[in-house]
Amino acid sequence: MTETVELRVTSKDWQSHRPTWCPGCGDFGVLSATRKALVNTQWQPKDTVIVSGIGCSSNFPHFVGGYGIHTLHGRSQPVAQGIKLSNPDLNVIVAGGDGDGLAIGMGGFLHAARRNMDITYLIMDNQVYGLTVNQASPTSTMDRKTRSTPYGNIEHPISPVQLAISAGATFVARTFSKEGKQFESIMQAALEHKGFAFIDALSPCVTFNKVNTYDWFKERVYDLNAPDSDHDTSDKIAALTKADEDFSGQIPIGIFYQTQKPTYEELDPTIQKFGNVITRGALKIDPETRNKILADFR
Amino acid sequence: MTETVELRVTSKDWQSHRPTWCPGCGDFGVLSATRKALVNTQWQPKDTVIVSGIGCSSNFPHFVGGYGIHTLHGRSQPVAQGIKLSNPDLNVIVAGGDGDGLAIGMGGFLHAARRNMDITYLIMDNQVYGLTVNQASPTSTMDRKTRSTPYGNIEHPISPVQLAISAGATFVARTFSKEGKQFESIMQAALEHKGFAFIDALSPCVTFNKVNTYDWFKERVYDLNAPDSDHDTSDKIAALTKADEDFSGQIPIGIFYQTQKPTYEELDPTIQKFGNVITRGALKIDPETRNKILADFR
Amino acid sequence: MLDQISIRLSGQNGDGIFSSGDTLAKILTRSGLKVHGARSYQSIIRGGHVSYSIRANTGDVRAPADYIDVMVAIRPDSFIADVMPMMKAGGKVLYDSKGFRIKDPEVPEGVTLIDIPAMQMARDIDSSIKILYNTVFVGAVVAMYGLELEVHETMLKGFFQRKGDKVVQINLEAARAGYSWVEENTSKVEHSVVFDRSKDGIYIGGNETLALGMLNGGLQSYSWYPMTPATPVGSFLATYGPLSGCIVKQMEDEINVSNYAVGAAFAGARSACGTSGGGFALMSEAIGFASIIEAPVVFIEVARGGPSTGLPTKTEQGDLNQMLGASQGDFPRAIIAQEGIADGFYLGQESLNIAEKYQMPVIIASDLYMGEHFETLDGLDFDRIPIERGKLITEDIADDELPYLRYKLTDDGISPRVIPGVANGMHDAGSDEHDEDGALVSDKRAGFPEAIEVRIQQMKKRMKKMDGLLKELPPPEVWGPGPDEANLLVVSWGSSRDTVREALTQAEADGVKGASLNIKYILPFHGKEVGEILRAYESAGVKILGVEANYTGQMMRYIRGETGFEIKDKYLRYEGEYILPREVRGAIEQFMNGGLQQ
Amino acid sequence: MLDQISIRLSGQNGDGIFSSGDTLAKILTRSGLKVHGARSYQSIIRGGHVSYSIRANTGDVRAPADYIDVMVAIRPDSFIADVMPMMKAGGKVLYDSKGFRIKDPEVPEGVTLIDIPAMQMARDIDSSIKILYNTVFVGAVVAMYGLELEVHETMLKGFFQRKGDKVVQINLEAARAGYSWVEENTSKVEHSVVFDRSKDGIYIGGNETLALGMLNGGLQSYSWYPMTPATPVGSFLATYGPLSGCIVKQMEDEINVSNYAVGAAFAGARSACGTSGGGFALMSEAIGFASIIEAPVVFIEVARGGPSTGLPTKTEQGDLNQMLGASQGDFPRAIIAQEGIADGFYLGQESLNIAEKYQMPVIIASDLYMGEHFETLDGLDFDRIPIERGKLITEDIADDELPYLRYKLTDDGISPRVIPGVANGMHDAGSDEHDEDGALVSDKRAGFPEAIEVRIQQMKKRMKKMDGLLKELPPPEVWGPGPDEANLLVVSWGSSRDTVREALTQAEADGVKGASLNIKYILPFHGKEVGEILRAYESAGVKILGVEANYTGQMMRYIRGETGFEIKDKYLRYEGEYILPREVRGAIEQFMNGGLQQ
Ligand SMILES: Cc1ncc(C[n+]2csc(CCOP(=O)(O)OP(=O)(O)O)c2C)c(N)n1
Ligand SMILES: Cc1ncc(C[n+]2csc(CCOP(=O)(O)OP(=O)(O)O)c2C)c(N)n1
Ligand code: SF4
Ligand code: SF4
Ligand SMILES: [Mg+2]
Ligand SMILES: [Mg+2]
Repeated sequence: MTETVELRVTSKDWQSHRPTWCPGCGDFGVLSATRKALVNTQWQPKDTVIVSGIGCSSNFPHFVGGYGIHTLHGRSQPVAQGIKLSNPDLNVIVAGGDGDGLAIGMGGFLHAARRNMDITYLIMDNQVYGLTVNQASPTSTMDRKTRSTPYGNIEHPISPVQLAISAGATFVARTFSKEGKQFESIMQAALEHKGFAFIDALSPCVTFNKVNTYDWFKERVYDLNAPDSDHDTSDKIAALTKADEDFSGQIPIGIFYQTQKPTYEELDPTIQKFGNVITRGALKIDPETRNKILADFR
Repeated sequence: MTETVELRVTSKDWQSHRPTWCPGCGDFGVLSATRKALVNTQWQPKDTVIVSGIGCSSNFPHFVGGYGIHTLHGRSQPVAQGIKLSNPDLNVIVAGGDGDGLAIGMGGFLHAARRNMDITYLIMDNQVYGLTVNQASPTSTMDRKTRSTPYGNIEHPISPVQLAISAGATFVARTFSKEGKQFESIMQAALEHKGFAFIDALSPCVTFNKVNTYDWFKERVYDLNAPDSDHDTSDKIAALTKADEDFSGQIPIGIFYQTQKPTYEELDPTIQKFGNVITRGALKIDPETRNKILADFR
Repeated sequence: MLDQISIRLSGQNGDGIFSSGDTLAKILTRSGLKVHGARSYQSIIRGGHVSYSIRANTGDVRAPADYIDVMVAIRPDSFIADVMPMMKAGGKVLYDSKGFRIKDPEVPEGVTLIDIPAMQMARDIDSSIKILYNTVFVGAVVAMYGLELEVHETMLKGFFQRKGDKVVQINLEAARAGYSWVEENTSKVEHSVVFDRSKDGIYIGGNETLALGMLNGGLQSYSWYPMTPATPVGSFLATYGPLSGCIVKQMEDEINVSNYAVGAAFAGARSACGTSGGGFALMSEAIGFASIIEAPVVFIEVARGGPSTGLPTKTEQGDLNQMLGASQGDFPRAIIAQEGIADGFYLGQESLNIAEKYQMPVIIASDLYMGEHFETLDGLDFDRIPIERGKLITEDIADDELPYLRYKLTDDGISPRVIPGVANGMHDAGSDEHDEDGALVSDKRAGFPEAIEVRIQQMKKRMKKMDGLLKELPPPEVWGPGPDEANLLVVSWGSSRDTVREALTQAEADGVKGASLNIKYILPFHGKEVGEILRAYESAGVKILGVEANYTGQMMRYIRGETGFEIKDKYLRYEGEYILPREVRGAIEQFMNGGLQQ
Repeated sequence: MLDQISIRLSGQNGDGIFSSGDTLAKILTRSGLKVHGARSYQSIIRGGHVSYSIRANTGDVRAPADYIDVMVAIRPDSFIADVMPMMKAGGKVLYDSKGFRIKDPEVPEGVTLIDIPAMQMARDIDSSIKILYNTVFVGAVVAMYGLELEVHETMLKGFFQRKGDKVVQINLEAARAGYSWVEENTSKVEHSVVFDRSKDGIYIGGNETLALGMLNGGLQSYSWYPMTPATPVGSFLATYGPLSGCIVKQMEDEINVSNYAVGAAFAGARSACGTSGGGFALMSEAIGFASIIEAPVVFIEVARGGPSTGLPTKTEQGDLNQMLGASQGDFPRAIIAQEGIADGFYLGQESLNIAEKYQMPVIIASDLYMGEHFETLDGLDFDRIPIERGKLITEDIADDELPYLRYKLTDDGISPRVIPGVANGMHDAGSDEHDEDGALVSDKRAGFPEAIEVRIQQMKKRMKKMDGLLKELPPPEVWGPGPDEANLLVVSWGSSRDTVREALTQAEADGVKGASLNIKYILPFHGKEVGEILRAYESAGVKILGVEANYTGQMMRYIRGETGFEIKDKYLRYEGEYILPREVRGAIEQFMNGGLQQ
């Protein structure tokens, strides 16, 4: 007789290669909070896939246990969807940068949001292209000088939070790399949320972004879900309104919005009929279906 | 002695090839209202460029006077920006479909919106891919059957209006192909707006969309800017709130939002120094600048 | 007396030409014939000019008819676009001069005009169904060829059933009316084709056989974005995929279509995606990605007239260069051309096997003509090709088999492949260069002697798969006479196969002893074998002609690059219409008698 | 006694290696030498291993040094990655054993270790500036070669000026400290290179000369998205474009970069855009679009190690297939490879002229080595190449010259081109096939005899431009001995030119009489001329070797396709490091003595 002992998943199970980020990079905080949240979920690393694009932040999968797929710049979202629909039993987490997700990946991001697959998406938002050595990103503030904007940035930064809500994401939050506790709990909530959960993680680039630094954020962030806050996370308009507060004033962090909608995988006709097609296996058309199809061509 | 007579631009000046749309297509209404609005502006056709993608609606430039460029599927926005920045004296209008602008063109659309160049963008929104003969588009309502969704659409439709506002468009409106008067005036306001103006034009596909028909819309649309409406078009949150009303209830049409921000071209350092580079001409580097550059490499 | 059947229905978009053509083709199929059907249409939804050409006979019919014997010319334009170029003496045109206001239409000499008041007849039956006249015309054609009205009736019953009895009834009446009118007012077509209702086939297009083949090959994921002429693959699978365990996802653009397909493959699904040339351009980057992470994905490229948006509803074999060049760098992938309708069924399955066994992207080269024409098939063998998944690990890896190395160096370059969910198989699959374990060598290891070595090993490992695959692929075979008997060798590829062979058969009458080499496996390429074939024919004094549907002769150029052999004479077509056997025959005649004028 | 200068600074990202290397290179340039500088780095921002190699001499220096004479080895890794592979007996290594905890480093035999306490010296001067030690090391190198300290001081003053007097002062002290330490503690390098401060040059990279050339060619629009190694073109133009009438736009991705460039060209701007392989894959569709609407756009492709994300900081000539295949269908475009640093300056201008005169896309093929290495140049001629805009109409068209036809059929295939704003020039430019006026033939006209004719005419018209361009392009020229004197012909392309020629010069000592054919104009291609050259050398019994930096020998395969001539022997490199002359020389030696082992 065998006895199955459910082994507790510990932080060690979520370790992998040593991060290659610059010392002090905001992404370290993101990584450790994510690992903690993963432990909290007690998910199995073998059933978890971390998907990323290309950028400093997109090296993330190499630093976390579980399966990883480090895709192309801006293409993590479709890859994640291909994984999730093929095998809905996997936990799928997408991680990447603001350039990756909001410039080249903008279309993929918002379409992912509206589809509401059960995927968690984490942007390490440092308002800069790190890996390509300092160019303006879609969240760079006006006037900032970078190697691509030597005379100052002249494009209005976007609000990924507001866009995600508008596009139909069912869980939308912002947090800050230095707020470890909040990060961990938001991350956990996102992982456990059934549907598309988006986190805009403020994660300073200590090497290139000399404006939006740790201190700069520390002075500005406030907890949207603080006990004394009257923010209602089920109120989409309230969430859009809060998301409209830009970097010129105080910056709300916390869960902006959460709602429940059926996930895409719950609605897909193939999954409804067959469940997980990977588990089912790659099979020839069964004779009955074959005849049904052929009849349509007679 | 010559006398310059400013000839009045008439509707005839905005005529071109005969439309090839199906009889009754919503795009006819869009076309005639646009022509009227163009006459109202008294713009010169020769100074106007109509840019489109690929789709039934994207054949638009062929049916309107002025210069036209009928680009690739989903790529009208970057082409329009290349034109506008090179020659800011041109009037640039972008026209296309919901598939073109909101599926493959989503990223380009929202980045165009945030840049706020002085461009007018018109989506002929028929909630379907017309030219490829009936597939679901990003604005198709849930459950609709099309050739790509034989078991019903399972993707939540997006609100192009809300997304445009979130992305930073400075003029955002929705109108309906059958509301000729409103269409004309909104179109004129959009053309005259200094900045990125977006119009979501409800324009039924009589051939493929048997759900969102003229009658269906007629029963639902109401004028957001009616004399008795308390909608404040300068209030972004109010606009986002109105934009949240989806097709399940009544459908607001009218101007949702309008504001003023500096246009991109006003902020561009090259344009600030040289104005219109086309008029300036293609010139060699002047000796002074040449020496300045070379000095940096010594 | 005609020894085959050749019909075209011509009219405007909205006349119901396509469904009428389908009906007619299926009537012929159910009458025991082999049918070839091809449509012509425009990038416009209503009002444009369309046609549907049918050729049928008792034996296999694999090329379009050279001339049309019976034309249904509904609109005035039908005479310009169809009657004039496609008819010759003896042909008969059914048209309705009053109903469609056609006065004194121009026709080639010797063509008979049969003026049938189809519109009026239809109105008399029921004026509410606007296009009922097309059923009248079809009924008339059925009568012209002496087909059984009952077969037509059965078709109509099946087709209109879901619209209710009344509609069925009306259509039956219309068919009968057309049928009777011919019986009473005109002479039938004299032909020697024998009908046999006991025979049974399906009437299906090249896109559909490919889709059906993939589905029977255990396809589990298909992603797509609509693009003519690849759309029917997506529609077919959207309909039938959910019945057979295949998830079908329309994405927001082709970039994401292709990356979705890579994700599905990584997760362990048999995965494919499809598009046409412009969409394929957008997929380029994902092809290299699939290759470096060694994910098996089938990419379908159904080409249309280029460049750019070009001629979206016309055919061309113009995307070979693009397929050969898609994505940066050197990496293993296969390119295989679909050669025929039945071929698509088997290729669909074979391509998935190759993709999974070699863990590489496979590109299927098709084109509008190949994908959108139809033929009657019988005897598709659903069991011929087994599902082969290669070195796939789906069971948990035992602790004593560790470490598991996803990109392990092996003799054949193929490493055992694990899918997420398998215990002990965890690794990172990355688009950067990596070591056996999947760890990056592009970042902090790059440039160190150890990383340089890893890079070289992984490049060699990946490329080695091309050698293995080449050995497995069937070498090219020449159809027709050998070097000593032939006086002509025609080299073509993919969709041109059957038209070329029909032309060669015809040309026998002109004294041509023609062999045909049609390239199917493009990458890896049997350069040695093809070179040998070409040189063998050349040294035997056989003339060699290249035939392909593009401007620059992309395949002939490729062959030269791979074999050093230059095929100097080429019959190239690039205006978008599918090639007729008689046109190839004409080119052959010119070529044999001196030289081609292009 | 050394007859040239060869230095490498090696350390980790964050040690200031690149700015120190620049400083040293400019000191040498200001001392009247020609310098070759090349960096090596990784896809990681801090902590990764980087190096900067410098070779200098009085005459032109156009290839990297084979061996390093003086190495500054800051980190332990420097010994593994740089000292071991790049040094030989006689070389000297400056390092700081205490400061960077380097114990008993391994060095090749005969290499001298010079342990200089740079870190401590820097701390003694100012402990707040963390990487001041690099200035100490540079000062030491300046002393080792007997360069003038004053030149170093002037450089430092210029460089640190904007940081204030204090920083300048500290750096001057550090430089002097390093300089004095060498004077006092070790022997200098003995060399015969003569310094001459009266000579004047600029020290500039291949990306920068290309950008500078385009700017001097009247560039008015440059669009881009960051991607190594093409990014410096964008940064250069972002800085200097606004000073010279060029609008520079960073877009959200490469698709939109390329379509922006088409829009700018349509509006009448001289337009270019740039990227590397992965981004170029995304631009493919726009290339065909530019070609069919006949918009002049220059596309820059600075290749890096592939496939896919591959080796982002390493070099490769692996994207030739991709450039040749980019976009569906057949259409005119040019592909030209950048051959050298100075070449970039003229090519930048020439490419814009070709684009506008032939109204077609021009692709510039460069690579990481080409774009990111530096040389000393003097005498750039800003007036040599006039700005030629071709048949461009910018004045209103008179009523009596109507109708204006944008795609008018002409003898040379080039139609007068109008830009928006011009009265009477209005038309639609479309990606669909169109007639002379720009009206679609893909929709309701498609398939009619008239539209088929238009299609054929427009295809021929467009492709005719390739003939005109080919005639205008300078035919390939062989460097070195003719067929009768040579015993070796090396065929290479683009960036390999100078390294190959240096290797051939070296190999003279081995009895090699080597000629070099380096391909610059790839499309249209001088197939006839290249074929003649190859056959001439072959028939004279000259051995022929192909050299290129990719796995499959893409250019050699292309040449075979265009000429039928197979270059069987190839020295191929694909591990990402730039090729050293001695490596080519080694390959040549092997090849001449029997055969290459790869
Ligand atoms: C198609 C393509 N374009 C461009 C690049 C170059 N690239 C790599 S990372 C990156 C931006 C990274 O910025 P972000 O996503 O914000 O990540 P960060 O490095 O800031 O974490 C770019 C442009 C690429 N790899 N592929
Ligand atoms: C890259 C690419 N993908 C796909 C297509 C095929 N295509 C042409 S139009 C179209 C969709 C049209 O839908 P929409 O933009 O809504 O325009 P409509 O026809 O409904 O007006 C598609 C998918 C294409 N031309 N190019
Ligand atoms: S460059 Fe910035 S984002 Fe990248 S690792 Fe360094 S600190 Fe982090
Ligand atoms: S298919 Fe629909 S959108 Fe296209 S022209 Fe017809 S009615 Fe209009
Ligand atoms: Mg970033
Ligand atoms: Mg639409």
